[in-house]
Amino acid sequence: MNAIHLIYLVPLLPLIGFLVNGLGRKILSKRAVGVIGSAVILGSFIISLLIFFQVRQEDFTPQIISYFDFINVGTIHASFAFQVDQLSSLFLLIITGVGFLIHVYSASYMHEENATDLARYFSYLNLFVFSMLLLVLGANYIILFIGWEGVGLCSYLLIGYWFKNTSYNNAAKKAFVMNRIGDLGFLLGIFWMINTFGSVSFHDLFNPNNGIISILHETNSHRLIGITLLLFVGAIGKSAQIPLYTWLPDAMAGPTPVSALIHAATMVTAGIYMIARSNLMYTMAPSTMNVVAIIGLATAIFAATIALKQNDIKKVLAYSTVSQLGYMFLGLGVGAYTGAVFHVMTHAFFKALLFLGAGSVIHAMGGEQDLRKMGGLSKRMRITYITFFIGCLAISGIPPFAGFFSKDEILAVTFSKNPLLYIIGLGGALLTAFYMFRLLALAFMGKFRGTEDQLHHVHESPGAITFPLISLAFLSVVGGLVGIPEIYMQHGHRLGEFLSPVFAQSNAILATHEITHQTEWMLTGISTILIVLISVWAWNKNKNYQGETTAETGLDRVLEHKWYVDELYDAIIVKPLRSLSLFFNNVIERSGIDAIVNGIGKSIQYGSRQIRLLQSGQAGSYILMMVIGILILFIIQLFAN
Amino acid sequence: MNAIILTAIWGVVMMFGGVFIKRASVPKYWAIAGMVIILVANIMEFFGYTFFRIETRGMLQFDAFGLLFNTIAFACTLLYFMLNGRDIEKVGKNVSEYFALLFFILCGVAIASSFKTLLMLFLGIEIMSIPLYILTGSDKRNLKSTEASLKYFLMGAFSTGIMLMGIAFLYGGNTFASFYIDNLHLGTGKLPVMIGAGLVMLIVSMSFKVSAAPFHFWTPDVYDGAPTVFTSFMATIVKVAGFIAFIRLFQSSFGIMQEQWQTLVVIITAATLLIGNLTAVFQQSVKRMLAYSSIAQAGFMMLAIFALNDTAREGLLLYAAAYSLASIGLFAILIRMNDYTIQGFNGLAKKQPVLAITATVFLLSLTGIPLTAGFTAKFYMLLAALKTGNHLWLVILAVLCAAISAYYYFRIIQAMFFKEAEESEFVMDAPASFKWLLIVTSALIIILGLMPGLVIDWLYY
Amino acid sequence: MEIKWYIFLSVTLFCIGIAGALTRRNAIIIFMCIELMLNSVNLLLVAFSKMHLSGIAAKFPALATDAQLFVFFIMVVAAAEVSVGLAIIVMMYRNTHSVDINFLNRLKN
Amino acid sequence: MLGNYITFPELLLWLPLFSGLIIFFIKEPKNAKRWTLISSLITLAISLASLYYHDNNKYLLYNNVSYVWMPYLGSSFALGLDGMGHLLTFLTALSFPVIFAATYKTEYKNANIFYGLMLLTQCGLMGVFVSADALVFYFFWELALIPVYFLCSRWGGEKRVAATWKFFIYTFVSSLLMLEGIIYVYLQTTPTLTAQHSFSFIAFYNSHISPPDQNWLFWLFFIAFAVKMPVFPFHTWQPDTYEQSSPPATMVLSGIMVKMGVFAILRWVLPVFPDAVVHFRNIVIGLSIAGMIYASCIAMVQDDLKRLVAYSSIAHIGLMCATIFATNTTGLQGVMIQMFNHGINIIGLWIVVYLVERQTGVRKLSQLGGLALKAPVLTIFFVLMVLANISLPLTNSFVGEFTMFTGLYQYNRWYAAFAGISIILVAVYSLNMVQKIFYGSSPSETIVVKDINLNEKFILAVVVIFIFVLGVYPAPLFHLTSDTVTTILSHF
Amino acid sequence: MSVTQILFWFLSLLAVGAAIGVIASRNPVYSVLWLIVVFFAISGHYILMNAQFLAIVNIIVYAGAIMVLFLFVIMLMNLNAEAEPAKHLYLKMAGLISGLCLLIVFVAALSGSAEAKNVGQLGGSNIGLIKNLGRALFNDYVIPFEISSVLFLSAIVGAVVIGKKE
Repeated sequence: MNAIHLIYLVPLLPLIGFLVNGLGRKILSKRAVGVIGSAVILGSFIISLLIFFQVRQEDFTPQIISYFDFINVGTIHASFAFQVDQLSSLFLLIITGVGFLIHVYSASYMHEENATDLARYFSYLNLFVFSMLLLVLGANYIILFIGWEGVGLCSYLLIGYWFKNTSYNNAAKKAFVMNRIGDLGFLLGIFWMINTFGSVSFHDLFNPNNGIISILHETNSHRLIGITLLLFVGAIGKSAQIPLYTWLPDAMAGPTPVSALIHAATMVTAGIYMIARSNLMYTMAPSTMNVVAIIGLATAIFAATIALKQNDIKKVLAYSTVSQLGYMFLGLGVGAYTGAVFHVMTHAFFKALLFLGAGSVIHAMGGEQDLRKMGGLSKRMRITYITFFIGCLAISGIPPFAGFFSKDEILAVTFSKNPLLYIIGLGGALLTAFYMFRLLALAFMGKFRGTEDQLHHVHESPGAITFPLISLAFLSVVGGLVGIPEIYMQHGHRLGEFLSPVFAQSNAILATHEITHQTEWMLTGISTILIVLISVWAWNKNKNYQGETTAETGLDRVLEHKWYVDELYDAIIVKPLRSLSLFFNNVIERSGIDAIVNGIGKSIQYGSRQIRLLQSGQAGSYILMMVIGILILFIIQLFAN
Repeated sequence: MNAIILTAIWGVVMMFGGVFIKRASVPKYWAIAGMVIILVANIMEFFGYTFFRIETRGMLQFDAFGLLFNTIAFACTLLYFMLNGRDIEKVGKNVSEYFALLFFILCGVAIASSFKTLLMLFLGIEIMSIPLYILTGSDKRNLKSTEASLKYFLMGAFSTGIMLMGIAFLYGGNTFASFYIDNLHLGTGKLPVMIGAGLVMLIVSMSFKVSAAPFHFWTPDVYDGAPTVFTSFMATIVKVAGFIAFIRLFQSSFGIMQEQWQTLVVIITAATLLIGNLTAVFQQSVKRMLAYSSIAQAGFMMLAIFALNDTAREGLLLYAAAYSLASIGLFAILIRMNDYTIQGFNGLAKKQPVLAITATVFLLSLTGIPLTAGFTAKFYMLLAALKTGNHLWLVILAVLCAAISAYYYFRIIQAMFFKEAEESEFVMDAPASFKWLLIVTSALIIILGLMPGLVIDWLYY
Repeated sequence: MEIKWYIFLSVTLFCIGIAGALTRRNAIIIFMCIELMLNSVNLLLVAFSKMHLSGIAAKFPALATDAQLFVFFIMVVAAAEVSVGLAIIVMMYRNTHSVDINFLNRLKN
Repeated sequence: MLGNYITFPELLLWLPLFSGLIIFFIKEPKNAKRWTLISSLITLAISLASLYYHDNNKYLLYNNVSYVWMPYLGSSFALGLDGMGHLLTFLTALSFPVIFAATYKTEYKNANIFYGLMLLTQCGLMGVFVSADALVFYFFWELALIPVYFLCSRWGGEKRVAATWKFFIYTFVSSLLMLEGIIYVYLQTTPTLTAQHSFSFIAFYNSHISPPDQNWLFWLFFIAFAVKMPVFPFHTWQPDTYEQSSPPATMVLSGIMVKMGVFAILRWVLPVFPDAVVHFRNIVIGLSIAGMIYASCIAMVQDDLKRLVAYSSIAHIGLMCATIFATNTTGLQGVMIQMFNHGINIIGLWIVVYLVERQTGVRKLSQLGGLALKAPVLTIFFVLMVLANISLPLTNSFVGEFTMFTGLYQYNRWYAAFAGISIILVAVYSLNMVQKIFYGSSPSETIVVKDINLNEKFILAVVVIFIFVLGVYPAPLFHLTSDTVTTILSHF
Repeated sequence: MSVTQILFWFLSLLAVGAAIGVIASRNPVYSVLWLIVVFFAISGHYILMNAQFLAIVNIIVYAGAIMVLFLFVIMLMNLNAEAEPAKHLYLKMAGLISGLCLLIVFVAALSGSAEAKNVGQLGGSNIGLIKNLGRALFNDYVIPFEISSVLFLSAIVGAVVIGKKE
């Protein structure tokens, strides 16, 4: 059986789930909602798995399944088509797999909601999975863009899920608008692409035999740089990089499973997916690559510094996500496409794990998210604690957990490119270790700092919550093993081999400075040791936190206020824009254009009032006026002609 | 010829009728009957049945244009009699005399549409004017009427003087020593000064008769002061007859040297459009507003004089019909209003929906909205003017002024439909026959708006 | 006599008439000024007819007759106008006891 | 079939006209309403039939029907339907039943007159879209205005008379100027059998006016159409009128009447004045894009729901206008389908706005809030309409805007980039609107809110289906209009 | 200078002077009398130009009938007193100036252009005789002649309508 023919089912099932849950939200019971919501994703996962196995086969060539013309007019030729290759099948697995776990988790986590709201929640979630699948399956940039916007929409809907709260709504709006800014770049990139290459299909552009980009043989031409940069703007928005990252921490307003799924595991990695998909174009535009790397690295460090001082458990994780995404972009920027995708995968595991764990904690604490009011949970929430610990290890890059391999790969390639970047990147990794263990220690160690009521309430979460935790913890442990570097094991990098057809052309172009095994050993060793030391230090420093406040330094305050970026944006963009709008509305519209229009009317009336005075009512003056008229006409006729 | 003689005869009949008929309500039936006879006779002449074979020595020529105009004018008058017959009775005691004078005016109209010499033009215009002086002053108790009459008379006589001087100059200047307008052809070379002077004076006096600026000053006062029934008549039929005379005169006598005097017409047209429309904006009294609007409409008709081509002739006929019908209808409604200000129209749609709707049709036609005859007429005027290919700005000015005209016409519509009337016990005198006549008038306007060919085609019959 | 002297004469009379109409307020006098204008026209027409008689109309005296007959008709019309005009003025006098044209200015603007 | 005796364009024209006239005489409001709905449904059926029988090849010639009208002027009562005409007549035919059904619950004073005027408006609109003769076109262009004038002045908000008056004067002045342009072009046409010149389409297209003449004629035409669309800075009538008129009138105005401007530019300006279009395109595009940003900015600070939507509409139309002047296949195709899409979407949006106003009695954003709790279904539909308004993918307006942007980009990338700013702003104000109305805490106690009824749900569902079906599968629309685009572009 | 020329100048000066008298007299009765003088002067001109019939008619109709009518009306109204209030001076000036301007324009325009044609005086034709005019009037001009009767009729009716007391 050719599973690829079933590919339409993969997005279709979640769509059906969305429709059923959405339309039947008044009828369905809570249980039914959860079951339907999860089952459709499970279905998709199974089909994805079948497809994956088919893709793994030796003789597999990328397949494009075209359904109908979407926009086929003028210069635009885009059909509604799916492309199945290694990259998309891998993402399918991540999305449906992690997605399924999170659906299951949600069913339990959201049990306090009433049936209608729960149905709404699940329909959104299903819609999200649908969009995300569309994004990774799309065979051209336009279909990709459909998913791209679709996930943005779902993110908006889910962040604002509790719509009664205005600040949540604001967060949702912010997320959508910032995404839109990126999307504008993305769109412009697509337009440029259409107008230079005449095609938006991945196959036309990138296929090794006669792909448009492949046969161009132009490197760093302005159009390639332009297109790639514009596409990257889209990625910046979607994947929360500097300068468009501020929405992501705010997005934590949504339910925690949403944060796990959308704002950690899947949607935010869309940017990485997109660049990995367009790798050839980026490879041929090294200038863009540098930009990508620099922005990625800057984001990684910047977000990590903010995470150091955050006290909201989800905010820490959010900044950590931003930071990790930065790493991925760093990887893309230095040409470690495989590494970046690898990190996407491992990050999906451990970040989802961490978020779900955090969710479990929050759940147990009755909605409390402030780390300063937690503590000592390790005894009461065993499974959560252990899985969370694993997650921390994984994200910090401690071998042999998943994060270690992926991060290491990125850093290794970075070193080969530029040792300075490597050092900065490593610094970021150390920061990661620090804030993660700070978080862990604050939440689970020490004394419980919450209220009595909460203490009474704290208990381990039910199976539907722990099952995904355990599964993800398992994946966080072993997930890295698909990409064991050469130095440890020949052909250990199974993922790299699997993905190699996708990146083959790029890798051929990129002159890889192979670093020696000794250097690599050394780097790995040093970094591991440093990370462990930092982790232990952070652990010790925070495990007996009593809620006391140490004297804050200026830097502390700056970090706590996230470098005042939100305030900055408010001052330089939001407020001026609003003033401008008010100016338009009050001055130009009312006193300008409208006044002119009314002024014409008024001047006619004024003219009318004045001209009527000629009609003085006296026959004598009328005759005089006539005579003057005759005189004028005479003069014109007899002398002017 | 039928029309001239029959109108004169019927005028005499009406005059003597006044001696024998004592009841005031009778003359209007006589008048209507006479009007029907005259209309039929005129139409018969159009088809070649002339009752009176009189040698005119070429002083009168009954061509399709003139006869067609007569038909329009007589039909409008018939309508006018039917709509306003009862209102004429209310003006004063001399009802049959009023009708007699109206018939004499029609005789002048028929002359003005068929003259071929300057003498007949002069006589025709005088026959139109003198009875009007009287009709204007017929409301003797009303000081306004007297004032209007005096002003009209003095200024009219003055303009007669100007016209005669112009005729004298033309006679002196032209080498044929002729009053025949066809014999004034003077080639395309530079105009002799005497002809030029005569031309200017004729333009002035004709402009006076059609109330074109700056010779329009009598118009608002006279129209305002005259009894409204007669305003209705002189603002419509007499005025367009003036235009017919105007274009007849200038097309046949000065057509070929148009370039040399076009500037004058352009100035007059522009001034008329501007002054008429601008002043009308301010008016509070509908009657006075209509007086100014008649100046504004004259500005549009002046475009025909400006263009002076076949389209202009066609357009002028259409305009005559469209403008007369709409104005007669509107005046007929106005006469029945108790308050001539715009506020007086408030809420008319509720009290008298038929009147309000027909009034709307008339106003839309005057504004020049498609589907009404007014649009077609304006369209022809613009077409004619643009055909000349010069002075495009004049045409633009014309349409802008048409837009201004929408301002004051729609004020009435707004008052009728969108404003509430103050409480008043006044019951309007609007019998069913009157309403039906208004509906017929509106229907005529719309039919003409849809099929202008109904009029124009006869021109080439 | 050259024609231009006749022209000047009648134009002068004409303009005097106009000036009179402009400067006086008495309706009757204005009316008389208008009569003066008409007479100047008559004079001019007769002069022209005589002029044409020595020119083009020499062969067709009827052409010269035209002008004189025109004058005749002008007189006819003038007479008619006078009867109507004086009637109106009398009516005005009856109503206002004045023949001052400026006295009547209710209709304006 | 019956096509031999009477043709679709005629049916589309006469049916609304006669039923409109008849409805004036149905005194009972209920019956008037019912018959109006039935009449508009029959029109819709006819329109569907005409779409069904539409054949791209057969109707390439514009003259489907032609009656001798004014032969001496070279004008005939010629009607015809090409792809674009089909598209817009269908939009018109579709919109009216939707509007009637959506506002079925509202009672109007003198309902028979109201509905009669609505149908007359429909007739006028149809006439504009099917006319194949410049004079006929002008006739209907103005005729569509008159019933709307009465509609908007008679029923609506307190300042309706003044607002409508502004609208009327704007359009009247500009269309008179256009009339002058039409006559001028007419005088440049070549002689026909019956007359020296001709008003027919073909004659206009073949008039080959000299470039200097084109340059000023262009503006006469363009301003008339720009006012109707409206394009900045000719737009100030629009927010006032939309704010003040009754909901059905507003829907007709913004859903269809606005398209008249776009339609007319495509039909007249582009083919007749190609040189002037090339000459002035940068000015026009500049104005349009400035207008987009400008209107979007103003929309962001509007407190009145109707004004907000009005400004939003200006922004959207600005893009269409800009793209038209890019004059390339992609852009024009986008404009074509966007005409339809925008019509559907904006009517949907007005319907939900109307429902919000009807259910709450308020339309100030600052006084609304928390409606989602009490009217979840309305919320869903509102959000869907808003999504279409911000042209999210898989909604029909995405297809249109994407195509238009591509076309605009093809002409000049900076224009596209600047215009693109509006897609951010549209998200800002649209979501703001949703948030202010539906989210947040519950509305003040004075507002009693009920959810919408089944009838309205059904109507909105129809709109939503159009939005998404055309968003996923827009090919039929593209196909329908491709010939028109080719014809238009053949003049360049 | 021949006699006719002398006569011409004399009559012209008389006419102009009397005309000025018409507009300058404060008393309307004087104006009427001055106007009669003008008419006589003009009649003299007619005779000079062989328009004998017109000359006679002018005197009979104008001076005889019309002016008497004027006089009659003035007497009726008892306007012989200098009752007329003076116009505003500037209006008067404006009237005079515009009249003068008109004159200047006429003269300036016509003096250069009028062909030096002569008007034969005293003799040379007999078209002004009543016989010739009468023949023309009742042959060629019968239509206008009849039509002017309509004019008269309407004037009569009008005068009656206006003059009748109600």
